[in-house]
Amino acid sequence: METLFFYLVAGVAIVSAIFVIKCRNPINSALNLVTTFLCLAVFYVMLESPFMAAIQIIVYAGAIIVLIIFVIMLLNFGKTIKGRYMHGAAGAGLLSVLMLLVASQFVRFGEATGTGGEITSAVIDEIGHTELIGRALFLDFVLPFEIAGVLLLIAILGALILAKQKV
Amino acid sequence: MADNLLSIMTFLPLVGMVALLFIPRDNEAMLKGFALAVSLLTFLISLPLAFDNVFKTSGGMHYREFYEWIHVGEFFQMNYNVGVDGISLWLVMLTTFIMPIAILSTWNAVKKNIKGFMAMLLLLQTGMLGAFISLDLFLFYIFWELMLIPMYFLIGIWGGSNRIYAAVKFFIYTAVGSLLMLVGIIFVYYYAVQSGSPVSGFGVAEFYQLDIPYNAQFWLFLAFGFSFAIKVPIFPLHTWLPDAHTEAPTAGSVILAAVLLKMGTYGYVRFAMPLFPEALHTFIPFLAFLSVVGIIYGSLVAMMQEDVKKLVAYSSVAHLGFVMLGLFALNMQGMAGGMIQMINHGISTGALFLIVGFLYERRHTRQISEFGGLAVKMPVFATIFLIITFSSIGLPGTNGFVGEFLALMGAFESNLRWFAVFATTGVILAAVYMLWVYQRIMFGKVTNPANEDIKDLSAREIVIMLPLLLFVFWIGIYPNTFFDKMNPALEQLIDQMNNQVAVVEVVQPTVANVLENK
Amino acid sequence: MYGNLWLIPFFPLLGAIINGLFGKKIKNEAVIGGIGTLMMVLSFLVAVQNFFRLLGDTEKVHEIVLASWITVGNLQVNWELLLDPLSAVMILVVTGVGTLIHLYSIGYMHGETGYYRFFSYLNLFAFAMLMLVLGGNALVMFIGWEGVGLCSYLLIGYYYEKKSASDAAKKAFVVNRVGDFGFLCGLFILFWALAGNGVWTINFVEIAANAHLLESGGALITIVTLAFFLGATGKSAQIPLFTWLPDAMEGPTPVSALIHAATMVTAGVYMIGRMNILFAMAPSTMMTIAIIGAATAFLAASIGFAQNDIKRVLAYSTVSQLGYMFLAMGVGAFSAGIFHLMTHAFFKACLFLGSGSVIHAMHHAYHHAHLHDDPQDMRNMGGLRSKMPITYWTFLLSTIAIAGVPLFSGFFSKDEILWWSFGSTAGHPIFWIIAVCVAGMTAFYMFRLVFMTFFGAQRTDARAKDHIPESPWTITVPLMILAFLAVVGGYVGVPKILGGSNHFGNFLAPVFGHAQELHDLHAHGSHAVEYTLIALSVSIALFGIYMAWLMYMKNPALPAQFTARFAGLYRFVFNKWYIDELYDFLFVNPCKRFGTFLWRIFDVKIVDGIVNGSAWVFKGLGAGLRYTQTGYMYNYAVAMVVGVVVIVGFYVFG
Amino acid sequence: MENLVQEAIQNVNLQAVMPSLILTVAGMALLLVAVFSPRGKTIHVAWLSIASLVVAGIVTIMGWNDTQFGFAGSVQLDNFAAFFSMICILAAGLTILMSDEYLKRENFPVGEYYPLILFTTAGAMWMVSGTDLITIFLGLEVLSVSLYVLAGFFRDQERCNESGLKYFFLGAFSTGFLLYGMALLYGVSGTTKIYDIGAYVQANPDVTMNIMFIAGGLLMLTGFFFKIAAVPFHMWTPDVYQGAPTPITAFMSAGPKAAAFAALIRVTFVCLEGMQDHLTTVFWVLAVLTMTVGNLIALSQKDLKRMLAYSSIAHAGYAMVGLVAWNEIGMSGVMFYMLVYTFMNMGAFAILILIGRRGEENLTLEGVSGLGYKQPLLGIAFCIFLFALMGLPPTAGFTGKFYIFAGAINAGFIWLAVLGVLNSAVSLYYYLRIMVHMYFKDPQEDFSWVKIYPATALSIVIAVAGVLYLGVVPGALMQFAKMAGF
Amino acid sequence: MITVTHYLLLSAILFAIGTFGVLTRKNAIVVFMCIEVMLNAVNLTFVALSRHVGNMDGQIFVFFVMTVAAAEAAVGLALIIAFYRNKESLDVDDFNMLKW
Repeated sequence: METLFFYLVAGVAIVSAIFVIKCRNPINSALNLVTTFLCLAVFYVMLESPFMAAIQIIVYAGAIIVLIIFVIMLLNFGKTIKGRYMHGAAGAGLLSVLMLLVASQFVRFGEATGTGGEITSAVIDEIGHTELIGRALFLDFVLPFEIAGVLLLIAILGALILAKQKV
Repeated sequence: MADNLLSIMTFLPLVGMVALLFIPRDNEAMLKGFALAVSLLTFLISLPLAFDNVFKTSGGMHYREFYEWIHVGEFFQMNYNVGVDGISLWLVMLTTFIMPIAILSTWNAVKKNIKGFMAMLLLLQTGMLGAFISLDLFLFYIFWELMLIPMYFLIGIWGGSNRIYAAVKFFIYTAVGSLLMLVGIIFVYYYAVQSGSPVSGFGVAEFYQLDIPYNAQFWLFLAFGFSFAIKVPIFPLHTWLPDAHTEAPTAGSVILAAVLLKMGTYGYVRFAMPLFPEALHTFIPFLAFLSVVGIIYGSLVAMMQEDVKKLVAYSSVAHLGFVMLGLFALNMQGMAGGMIQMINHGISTGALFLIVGFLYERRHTRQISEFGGLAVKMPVFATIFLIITFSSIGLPGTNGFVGEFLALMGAFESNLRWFAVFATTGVILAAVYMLWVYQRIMFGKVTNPANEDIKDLSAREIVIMLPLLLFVFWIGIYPNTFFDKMNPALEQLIDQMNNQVAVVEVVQPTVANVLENK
Repeated sequence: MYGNLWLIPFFPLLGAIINGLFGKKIKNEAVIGGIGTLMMVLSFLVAVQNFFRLLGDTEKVHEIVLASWITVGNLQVNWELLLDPLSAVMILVVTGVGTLIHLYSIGYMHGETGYYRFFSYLNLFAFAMLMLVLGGNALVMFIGWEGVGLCSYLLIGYYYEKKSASDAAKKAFVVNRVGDFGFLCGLFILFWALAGNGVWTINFVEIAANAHLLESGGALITIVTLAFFLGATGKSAQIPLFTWLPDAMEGPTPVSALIHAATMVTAGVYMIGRMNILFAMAPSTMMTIAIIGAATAFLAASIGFAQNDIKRVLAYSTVSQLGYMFLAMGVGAFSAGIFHLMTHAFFKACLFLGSGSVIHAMHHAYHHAHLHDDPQDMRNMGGLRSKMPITYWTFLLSTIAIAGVPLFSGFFSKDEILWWSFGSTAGHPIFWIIAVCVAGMTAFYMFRLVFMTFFGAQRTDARAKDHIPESPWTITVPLMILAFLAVVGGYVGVPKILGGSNHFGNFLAPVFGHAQELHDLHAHGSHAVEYTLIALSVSIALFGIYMAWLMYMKNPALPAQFTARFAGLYRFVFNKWYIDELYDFLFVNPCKRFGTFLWRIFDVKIVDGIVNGSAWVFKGLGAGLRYTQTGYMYNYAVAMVVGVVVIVGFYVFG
Repeated sequence: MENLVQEAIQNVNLQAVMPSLILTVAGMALLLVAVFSPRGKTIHVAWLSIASLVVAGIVTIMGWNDTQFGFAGSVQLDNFAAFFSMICILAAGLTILMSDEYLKRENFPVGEYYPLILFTTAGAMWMVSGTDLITIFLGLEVLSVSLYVLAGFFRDQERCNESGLKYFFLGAFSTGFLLYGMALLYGVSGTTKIYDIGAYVQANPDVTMNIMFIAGGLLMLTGFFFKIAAVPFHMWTPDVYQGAPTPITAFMSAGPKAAAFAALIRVTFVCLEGMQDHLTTVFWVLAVLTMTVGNLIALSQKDLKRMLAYSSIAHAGYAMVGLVAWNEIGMSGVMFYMLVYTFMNMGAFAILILIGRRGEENLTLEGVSGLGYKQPLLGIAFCIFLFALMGLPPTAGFTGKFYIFAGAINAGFIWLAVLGVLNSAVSLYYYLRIMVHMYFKDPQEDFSWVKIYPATALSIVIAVAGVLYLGVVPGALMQFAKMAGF
Repeated sequence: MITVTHYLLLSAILFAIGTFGVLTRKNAIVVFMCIEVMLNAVNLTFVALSRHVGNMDGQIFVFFVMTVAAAEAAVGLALIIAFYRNKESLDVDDFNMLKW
């Protein structure tokens, strides 16, 4: 049952990802992208990480895609989709397949040995995923958290400077 | 003063150069005068060396100076470690002696940017002196490379029509060699360190004591020898020389011929040969062969030149062939001959370049065909030219003879006998090309109208040539002045090269691993 | 005791320096010439003094060390002079003849531009020559050896505005250099060989003392001596290096007399004499020397037949006479060789000076008549006997002397050589035969010269013929003195068989005796044989004279018919056997072509081509790689992915 | 709940992030200053940011030799970090010095520019001091994002947009690989703290056989290779360097590159030590490729900025030689070289700023013909930098190269060293060509537009001083580099 | 039973697809989206591994990756806009002024 579900969602994710590339129109690509994101959110849920699923939807589907679509609209995409919209598909495809081969190789024959952490499903059920995240975030990863803040500041600043119409 | 005379002598030109930069560039007389004064002062400072009899008694290093310079824990250490012995002594003297002459020779030759020109000359002098007195390989390398920079500009800015090509070629060609040598230098150092031998920085004195296994020596000698061979230059690495010489301004050519080429031969004597004696014995036949080829080849090519300066340039290839042959004889006669021949070449060929310079200043051409019959117009010039010509041919009584004679005699004594026989034919060829060019330039009737009102040498020019003539005869008639101080050092060197018998290295330092599978 | 020996070379050197530096200022010819001659006179006096001192001395070999020169390791070379009978004779000849020729030059060179230059060079030459003969070791000798070469270069090229002159000068020096190559090689090998036996020296006396260390007749000593002999051939114009001497006649006549007849060209002979011990040890070398000598004598004489230039005839006769001397050396008749060297110096100098006087006169005449005929061509002369009697008589006497007419100096010296070449242990009758033929030829062409110049109808241009003067005293006095010597000079060495007691030979015995008895080199044979030989040689000489008289006095048409008959042979001889052309073809041109090839093709194209080529390759690579940088972002991405795939894949699958 | 707060507070150790903290705070403050300062008046912002840099520098130096851990092991301010921080501060300082007049000339004087540089520097510091993959990653991103902005700073200049975009896309793309690698490493070791990863590898060595570990390490390194512009991850460099504002180009070539090297060294020597055999080979090949490609392509360049871009690729190659050595000398060599490179390369770019016209169309070889005569001092300075870049004594370039090659040779990589020196021989040609045009050709134009901006001139003077000082008496700083190794 | 390997494979596939898109698409915005796909693939890896490993670090990492993604989105799109203003184009082929 779960297996079936996994394959189903995985299929959807992959197909929509392919369509991101396939679609001539950026809007459609964006919508397909949303689908992919949602599938991933589903997987996060399956991986007992509801908080991740949540921010996946909020940040990606909610923020980034919206931003993208805004931009597309802003730059009235109409004239940007004439003519060929892809190039070197053959070579790039071959390359990607090769990479996939390499990846599958180390995924299949390498093993993730770092197991044995104390956060088991039981622990998650007991404490709750969000709190665990919170603890980790504020106990161990305070500094990255702060840095992330700076990063966002820079992003805003950059967007401001670059996209401002006139100085 | 006396205890750091060498440093004062070496860095005075550098200081002078810096001071020179503050002289307004339009005040040409002052610029020239100042540069000349600095070089003369340097010469005066260096004079005590020549008169110091300590060199007659001991062949070791004197006027030592030793300061710690770069010490990075166990990583590496370099020291400011200088001194002179009977070998470097005369080359130092040659340098300080040639420099004022070179500066004086450019009095009217150089028109544009005299300030830069003089500055470059002074910088060059510091580089040359430093290279001769360095006893620390790292220090030596610094000065060695330092010489490239001013020479590059001298050729490139004040050179002839094809100067850019010549300058870049000179720079890169010589740099390639020295960079390989750098690898060799570092290798030797870590070899010494890792094999637990005592070292003081990159001091050669300690490196002499190393027992480097043969295969390592082989590659090291290759690295060092290649770099020096380019500088000498040994056939077939000589092609940068004609270009550089032809394009360089007179002073540049003079210094290039008189001193810079000696860097290569000196490098062999001081570093390549005593550091890697076993490999040396492998390479000697090869190098001797190349030297002999250089002698004959250089002479034949020189014979057919149409440009006087190119001719002189190729003749230096031949002359330095004698030097190398003498050195590789590895006996007193040969090495002393080689050493004295270095000085001779400095004087004779330097003088020849000056002479070409005189002609060029008057006629702005170096084509032999442009001249002819000058002997009538300029008798003094003719006389001086003749004397220099014969000193370059190696006429007994002039300096050239002593050097060639001893070098060849040494070669005959050593097992290079057959090379020496062929080298001796160079004696004939030298006469052929020198006399031929002399005939074409000086003899005959004045055919080219441009030579009709050509002027004889001015007082300045004669003053330039006189000291050179003095030494032409001095070395020719009483060379013992120089041998007295040279011999102890040479004896020590030869002993030390012979004492280094092959010792099987027990612990193989990691640096040498790479050579194992060679 | 011989402390003032150094003065002998010193005076000429002084003269050379004075004239060289200040001659230009002095201007006054009398002063310049005076200084030059005076210096020679002084050194002659010193030479005479030392000579007699040596005569009276029991100890015959004296070395005087002036200063150290080169001290390197075991090699110790000094500035040292060596006075022994041999060098004593030589210094007498050199200074004596030299003085006369200096005196002669004062008049002869009158009015030449660079008068001071001439005397300076001439003095310098004297200095070098004296160093050569007095040199106590091979190196000092070599200084003189090359020094005379230098001076001959300078003096031949004295009229350097003439292409032919400067060419001749260059040729002379270069050919000499070829010889020097031999000399040096010999010296080096000798030094090495002795050093191998623990003797580090190039001092003549020590060499002589230690020569026994080397295997007599061995390959080594043969090579050494052959090398030295090569040097000798260069200096003394023997086959194969004789071609420079005739060209050397471009120089002023006194030069030809001093350098190319009396002194320098005999240096080779002297050198062999100096090293006689070594040569005596190498019989095969001796044989070679004898053969070369004989061959040269014959070759040169034959060429002498056909020359019309008065000086060239003399030049070839010189070569031929030198051949004689070498023949003498080769058969071990060292003292005879030196003896002939001396007598030859007298009469040949006289002949040259005489010809000079003639040329001088002719030149004067032509100059006076504003003609540009060749003053040296005998075909323009004739009948000068009446015009210039002194010249004529002196010339005649010397000619008789060289022709080997009995009771004249040439007779004694030449005859001794002939006798040795026949009877010496190292000799062979064939040598004698050749030598005798040469004697006849010599007599023939010398008298041909005399007849064409002084006798017969005056062929000089009518406008000029009345202006041919006798030369001034500075010219005639030396002529007379030399003529006198040419006549009596032989009496110092009258052989026993002719009732003399060969003083000359005995005097030189300390030098040569040792080697001669060591390797028993002596002429043997009965008096009868000797007498017959003398008779034969004399008669042949007279026959030669007769032929000359026949062809050039009795019916001057003969030569024309003769040349017409043997046109080919004549041309061959006239063109000096095409030796020069041969050398050009064999050595000179190939060298030039090879040099050009090395430069234009090998050096520029190949050696430098590789250098520039490598630079070009790198640039090319750069220019190519540059286009990987397409500017298209996704290409860059591709590159990255490829990098990742390769790097990771390599280890993941590896 | 309380104890959690206590724990959280205990974890905090501001000492460990003081320099970057200073810069960040200063940056934010200066943003406000910039906002409230009139248009075009940015000079005071520049000086204030320099001041903050100086303070940060002082703090860093004061922290020398006393290592600070903090934030539960996600950051560690040790000598190593301090040394590289100083390099970044230096680079930032020089950049700011040479920026102000430049911005005015290019007619885009925007005050936010300086805070961005400060943030970049702070990011670089987090990168060099981070001991947690997350910190390193975030530092890297701070660095990159602000550099994207700076590279595309002149929004109305096409080449700026282009360089910004290329940098952005390729940067983000490489980030993907970097993250993938980190993910794998995390999966293999179960932690993101690099010292724990190192410990884990120590504990069970067989992990080095685990291809997931190997792949993870390599993928992560490719991310850093991208930043240091190692072939084949170098291709963004020429375009971005050419298009970006020159001071930013200078900065990119020095500060971020140094930071990337620092992070590279740290992760390599801390958690990937087990992969030495593999990595040595990888570094070997990449070093040779990088040197060679960089030098060869530079040979055929006419545009000076682009030429220097390629040369910076080549120099990255030299620096990698130090990594191949895999010993202390090599590591310290890299540090020293980065310092040296900061001086010489930024100096060279500063010169380009001065001799450039508005829009910098003239920065070609022909553009500098005869410069040496019209602007003697600039000429001399430029020559010094070029000789340094060639690696000729008595300049710092030589001592730096020496240090690195010494490391390689000490470890027995003779042939690598030989290839290295041969490469620098090749590189001579294009550096010489610049001088050929400056001195051996006659002036085409009078360079009347060249004004010696005081601040930029100051930066040049500093650079010259540094190059000569490190060239003649490098002992002291070599010693520091030695102490900074771990 | 779904193991971590499944997730890793899935993310590998997504990663490859993303790469393919970056390499092939001309439209700058779509290229950007493809990069997002890649990042998401990595995120999936992180979460899967973090569950497999049994600690939170991985998910924290994802958290930050999302932040970064957001930041990059802002800056990147701003750059695209600026470029578009100058060149009236979103085609990656059109930014190759700088080459060779």
